[in-house]
Amino acid sequence: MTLRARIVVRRPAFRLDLDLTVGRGEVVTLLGPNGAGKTTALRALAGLIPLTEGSIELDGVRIEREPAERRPVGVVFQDYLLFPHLSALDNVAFGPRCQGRSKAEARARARELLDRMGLAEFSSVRPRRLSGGQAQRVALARALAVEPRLLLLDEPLAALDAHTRLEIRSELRRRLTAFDGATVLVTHDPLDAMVLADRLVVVEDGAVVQEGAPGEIARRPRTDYVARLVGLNLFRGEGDGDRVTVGGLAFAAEERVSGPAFVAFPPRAVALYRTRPDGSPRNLWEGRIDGVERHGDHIRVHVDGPVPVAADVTPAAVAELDLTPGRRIWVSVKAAETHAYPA
Amino acid sequence: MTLRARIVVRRPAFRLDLDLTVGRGEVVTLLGPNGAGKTTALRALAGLIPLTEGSIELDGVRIEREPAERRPVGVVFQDYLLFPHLSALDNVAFGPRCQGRSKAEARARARELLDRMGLAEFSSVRPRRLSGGQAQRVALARALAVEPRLLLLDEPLAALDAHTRLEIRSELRRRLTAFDGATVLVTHDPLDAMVLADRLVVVEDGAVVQEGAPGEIARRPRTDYVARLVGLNLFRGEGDGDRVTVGGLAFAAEERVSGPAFVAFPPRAVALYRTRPDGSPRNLWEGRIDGVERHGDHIRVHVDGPVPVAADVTPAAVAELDLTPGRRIWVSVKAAETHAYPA
Amino acid sequence: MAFLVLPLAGLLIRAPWSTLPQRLAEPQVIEALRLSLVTASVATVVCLVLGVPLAWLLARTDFPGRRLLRALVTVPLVLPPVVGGVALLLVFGRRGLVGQWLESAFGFSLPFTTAGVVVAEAFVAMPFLVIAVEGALRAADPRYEEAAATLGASRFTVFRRVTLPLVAPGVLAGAVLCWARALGEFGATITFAGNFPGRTQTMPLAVYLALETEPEAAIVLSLVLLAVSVVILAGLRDRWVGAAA
Amino acid sequence: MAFLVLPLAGLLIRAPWSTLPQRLAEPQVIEALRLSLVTASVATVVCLVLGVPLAWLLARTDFPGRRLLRALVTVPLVLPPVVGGVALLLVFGRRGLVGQWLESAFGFSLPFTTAGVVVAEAFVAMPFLVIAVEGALRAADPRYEEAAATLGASRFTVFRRVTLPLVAPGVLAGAVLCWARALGEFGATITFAGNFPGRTQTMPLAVYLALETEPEAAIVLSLVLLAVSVVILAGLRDRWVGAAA
Amino acid sequence: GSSPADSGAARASAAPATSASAPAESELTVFAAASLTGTFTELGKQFEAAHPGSKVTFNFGSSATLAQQITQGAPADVFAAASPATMKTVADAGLAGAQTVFVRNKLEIAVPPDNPGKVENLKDLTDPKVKVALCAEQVPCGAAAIKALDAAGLKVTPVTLEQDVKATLTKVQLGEVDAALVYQTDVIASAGKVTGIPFPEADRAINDYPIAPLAKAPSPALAQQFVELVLSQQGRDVLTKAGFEAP
Ligand SMILES: Nc1ncnc2c1ncn2[C@@H]1O[C@H](COP(=O)(O)OP(=O)(O)OP(=O)(O)O)[C@@H](O)[C@H]1O
Ligand SMILES: Nc1ncnc2c1ncn2[C@@H]1O[C@H](COP(=O)(O)OP(=O)(O)OP(=O)(O)O)[C@@H](O)[C@H]1O
Ligand SMILES: [Mg+2]
Ligand SMILES: [Mg+2]
Repeated sequence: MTLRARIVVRRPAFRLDLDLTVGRGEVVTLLGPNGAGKTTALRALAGLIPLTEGSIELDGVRIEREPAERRPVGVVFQDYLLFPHLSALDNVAFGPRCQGRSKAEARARARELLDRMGLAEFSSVRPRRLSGGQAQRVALARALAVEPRLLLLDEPLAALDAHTRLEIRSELRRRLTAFDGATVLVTHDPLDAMVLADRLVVVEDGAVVQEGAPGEIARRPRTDYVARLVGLNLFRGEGDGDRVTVGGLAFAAEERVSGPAFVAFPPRAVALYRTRPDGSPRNLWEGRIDGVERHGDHIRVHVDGPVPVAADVTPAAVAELDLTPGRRIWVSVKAAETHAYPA
Repeated sequence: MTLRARIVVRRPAFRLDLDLTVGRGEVVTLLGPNGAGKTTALRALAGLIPLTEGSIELDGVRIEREPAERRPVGVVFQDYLLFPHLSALDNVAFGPRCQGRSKAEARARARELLDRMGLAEFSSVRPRRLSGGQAQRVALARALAVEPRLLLLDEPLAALDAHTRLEIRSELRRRLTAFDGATVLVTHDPLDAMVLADRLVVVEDGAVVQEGAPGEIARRPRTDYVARLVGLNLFRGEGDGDRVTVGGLAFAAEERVSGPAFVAFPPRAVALYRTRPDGSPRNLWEGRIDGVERHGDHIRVHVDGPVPVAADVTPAAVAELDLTPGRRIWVSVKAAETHAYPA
Repeated sequence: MAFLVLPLAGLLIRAPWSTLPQRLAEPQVIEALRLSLVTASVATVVCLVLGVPLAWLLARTDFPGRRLLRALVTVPLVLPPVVGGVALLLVFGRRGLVGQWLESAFGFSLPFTTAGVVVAEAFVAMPFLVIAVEGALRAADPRYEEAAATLGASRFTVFRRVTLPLVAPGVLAGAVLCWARALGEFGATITFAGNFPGRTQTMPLAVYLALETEPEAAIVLSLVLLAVSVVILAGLRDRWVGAAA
Repeated sequence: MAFLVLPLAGLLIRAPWSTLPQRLAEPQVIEALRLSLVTASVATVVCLVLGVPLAWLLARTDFPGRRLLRALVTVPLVLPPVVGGVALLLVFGRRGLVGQWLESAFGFSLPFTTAGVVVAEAFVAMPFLVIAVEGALRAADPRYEEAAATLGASRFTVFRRVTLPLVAPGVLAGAVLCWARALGEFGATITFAGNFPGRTQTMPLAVYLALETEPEAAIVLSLVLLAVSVVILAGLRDRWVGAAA
Repeated sequence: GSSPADSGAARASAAPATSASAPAESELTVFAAASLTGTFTELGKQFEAAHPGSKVTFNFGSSATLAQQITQGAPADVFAAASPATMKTVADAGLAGAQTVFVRNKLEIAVPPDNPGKVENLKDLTDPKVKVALCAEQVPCGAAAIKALDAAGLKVTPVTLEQDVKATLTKVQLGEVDAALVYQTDVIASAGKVTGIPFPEADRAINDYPIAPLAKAPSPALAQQFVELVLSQQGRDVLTKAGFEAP
């Protein structure tokens, strides 16, 4: 077990209290809304702000009292913080130099890393002349250059274009599996989170609200935030065997649950009708259109009613059904795509 | 027609040359890899760097010689650039103040905008105390506060979490349709680009490589970068009616083309087999597995061969087929999901 | 540190503490102290008004002769203050280039007036402000100014509402230097403005003259000047630093 | 701007240009100029070595008495230089607090030596450096230092490789102020180190003596001092600013 | 940059050591009032010529500063002050040898060559339209001026009280004031840039310049010889040529 931490940081109007355990070679992603305290947690792990309470244990050694420079930690900051007076190469060579390597060695290592990041030609460029994504990649190289045992990344891929992101993401994974250390990563991008993380920790308002494998969390979100993140409609209700009652509606689901339970279904499982459809009355109600939004090559329709839901429909359907805000509409949800699980 | 510009900026190792036309209320998104020149183009439009050549016409008036402060332009910068000495409220009120409004008016307007951005409680907070996403939203509010006729946004949604992003995105769309101005937006996120843009302009290495409606570009990418962006495999070959020949392979496609042509197909249309499958030999070849990567709830497999392709398969398939890098494997592509179009 | 503090300790040890209260009560001392504080403060304001725009010119614009101008700014720094005083006389004196004209047009003459003290102090202290502020401007991120320009701020508004607040610590440091230098100014003042109690005799002039006859009195006067300035500076800093945080 | 340039013009107009070449050839003048440049430069180095860490302490750490220390730093600024010289004598003089001990332990005495000139100049010029550098440090973004710390840099390495380069414009500005102030130093020098040609007679002291005998020679000497310092400063700036860009 | 500093220190501190062990004195250090710069430099050259192998070093400055330096242990051999008061400071510290007044200096009215104030005698200085500069009473020329004005029974309101006589003279030279009371020597040194007007009351306010070898002089013999040179006819000639009066 590599990292085992309890992080408590008190701020005037905010309190962060997290338990975090990251195994060897494991990548844990902190996911959460803006202001949830993700950056604060990373800074506490890096030693840049003191813990109000708690402890940080890395490879069995307590490090919460060590100053930042003695922690075997590499950090990629949210806004890069590349040293403006050093070339890209010297930015990356900075860490190895501080670890006592010779200038030549440090530079060779830095050059190798920049090469791997596809930045060989930018070695001698100052950060101010780099584009956003180039700067981010140099920051990544700089953090990797110290061969940290704990790697902390605050939105490391946010400024990368899709193409580079794919490459850097693979590069990052390769490096992460190559070493024994633990990785804690913060991202807003659910795709990045899903792809990179072995385990997700969802943080809201300073506390962990859900934790688990990405697939598991995607399938069974436990908060509104997570549900929206993974594009699901989520409600909390009361299960009585094969249905879950939410706000007066009874949802039929694939699973059987009793007691407090969640129901979740994707927007594409929601069908809209101008008049009450015939057929089985399960998962069927009337609502009012709240908003219409383009979403990729389909349209997402928000419907208010006993429960507020999002539905994905084709542009053709929008025209056909005249889906304008304010219109009353019938909503049904396919039971086959509705999941229920204990709350 | 609102904005009509030809932007030429020469840099020591780089040359940007774009034609850009944006209509009333239209949102044009500049999409391109890191270092393509997107930020440079926005800065030229805002008047922060001079044009080497070309012109910028806004509502029929040439503005390329106007200084930045006289251009009716609002900018959201890639790294926010909120004034560190002003509260969030005063940051937003800054623009209206400069337009000659009274302090009370400017603040009222700023308060209204912050409210709408869900930041009412952060009015009196200094930027340094804001989290990344909060800061980004304040920056957005600040740019909107001057009621610009041309709105320029450099990765405005990059730091927002998925939930907030959805809201701000809608808010942004509402505002954009409410006024007559033109909007030019830079983003790396294909989803944002697809959702927000009326038209995409793909920039690579300082020049436009493709331009059109998001759906059109997603379906018919013309460069590798765009193809990867929208998650398609793309090749350029020679069409002879119902097939396109690429690197010795003949691809059957839905469309008929002759002469130079592209073929494109999504990774999920690629099937992998351990032994040569029976059946129609069209679109079938042998390759070597190059890399395997988790991708949401499926696995993306990169296969080298006469043409390099990406395939999406289920985790179960990976175990069953023993898809480890280095292994030889048979690849087939469904003709029904393969599109061909003139190059 | 010890290097700065020891000499002060030396002064404190040798000071004739017993005569201090009596000396403080002398109206001349009070008068000189008041004059010193007033003129140094006015001179600092003059320097801020003239010097901050000059520093901005030097840091943010590019015009032919900018390098020469920047070098010229340091002139009063290097000029022995007495020579500086002579130079001021050559210009603003009764028979000086500008003074002649001032006298005939307005019947107004700077030397031997309190205004003359301010001019002498401002002349000597100006470079401190300009150089400190220019350094701060160069270290500041110009992209904030760009952001302000895109929000419709004129150059002047950008300067006043963005640049200045951003470089406030630098301007504060410069103003402190400037004020302190003006407070301690001796040579140019006595040469240009002369030495007349209540009109142009500032503390350093009183100290210098005291030194001629009673060195210990001079030490006491210096300590009074010091104490007052240290108290004012410490107070100011707290206020300003507090406001900035 | 005119305010700074006009007095200089006044001096230039009145200067007895005809005798200039002859005066420049005088070995005493050359000697005094050399001595001024050497001592001012050494004093600047001394100030940098002592003052930059002090500024860092003031800007980046928090300890009891920091505010007092900061106020004390401004002391030599406000102290009339002659009194500063007396204070130095009281400490480093042969009968001074430290001087006594220096003399008996090493047979070494500071006053009336070239080293004494350096001490006097450094004492007077130190606050300029400290205040300018502290201002620059406060304006710099401390998050770069945090980034360096996470890369394993010790406090000292952070300071040397990140903080210092980031505040280089401020340090440069401070050093320029410091050097120029040291170059123009008169009161403390003549009091503490005396006025010995070739040993402690710097240009301002030579100017003072020239004023006694031939006032016009004094103006010429001042202009020589000015010209040299302006040339050096303009040269330096270009080099340094060039390197930083 | 330690080499010039070291050599300076060595010279300063080595001086007493040599005087104690070897009788061969070669260095003489004279602390003299700044108003003696011209004359003493001349005398120093004459002294070096008369005493081959000797070297005279001068430290010119304000008498008060010099006295302060001497009482703080400066390695000086001779002190020539511009006022008895400063010499007294040194004597009170037990550091002065036998003091002698070697010259005196008399006040004159100095006016610009065009005499804009039409000043002819001391009484004209009381005219409020005439701008007058005096030395501050703390410095010798100021004390003398007060004595002279008192003797004449006049009350003058000056525009400034200058810190020394040179500063006062500068004001006249530049035409900032219409008249000032300065020493006769200064009028002569100004070489026509100011006009001197003698006045009878000046005789009642004469300033004495005392000279003395110092008690802890590193080179006592040379010190004595230099004082003798200043007091000799040869010395007197140099001094009177500059406008000083014999005591
Ligand atoms: N220096 C500070 N002093 C006081 N409060 C702070 C400070 N820095 C951040 N906060 C507050 O702490 C909370 C958590 O901020 P943090 O930066 O950790 O959020 P985050 O999860 O990283 O958000 P984002 O995704 O937007 O970057 C926020 O409410 C923020 O306003
Ligand atoms: N000030 C400058 N001087 C010289 N070259 C520059 C300067 N700023 C940027 N460049 C170069 O211009 C090119 C375009 O940069 P730009 O910032 O416009 O890219 P971008 O498309 O915004 O990239 P990203 O998505 O990474 O932000 C890059 O190669 C960059 O290195
Ligand atoms: Mg954050
Ligand atoms: Mg960019």
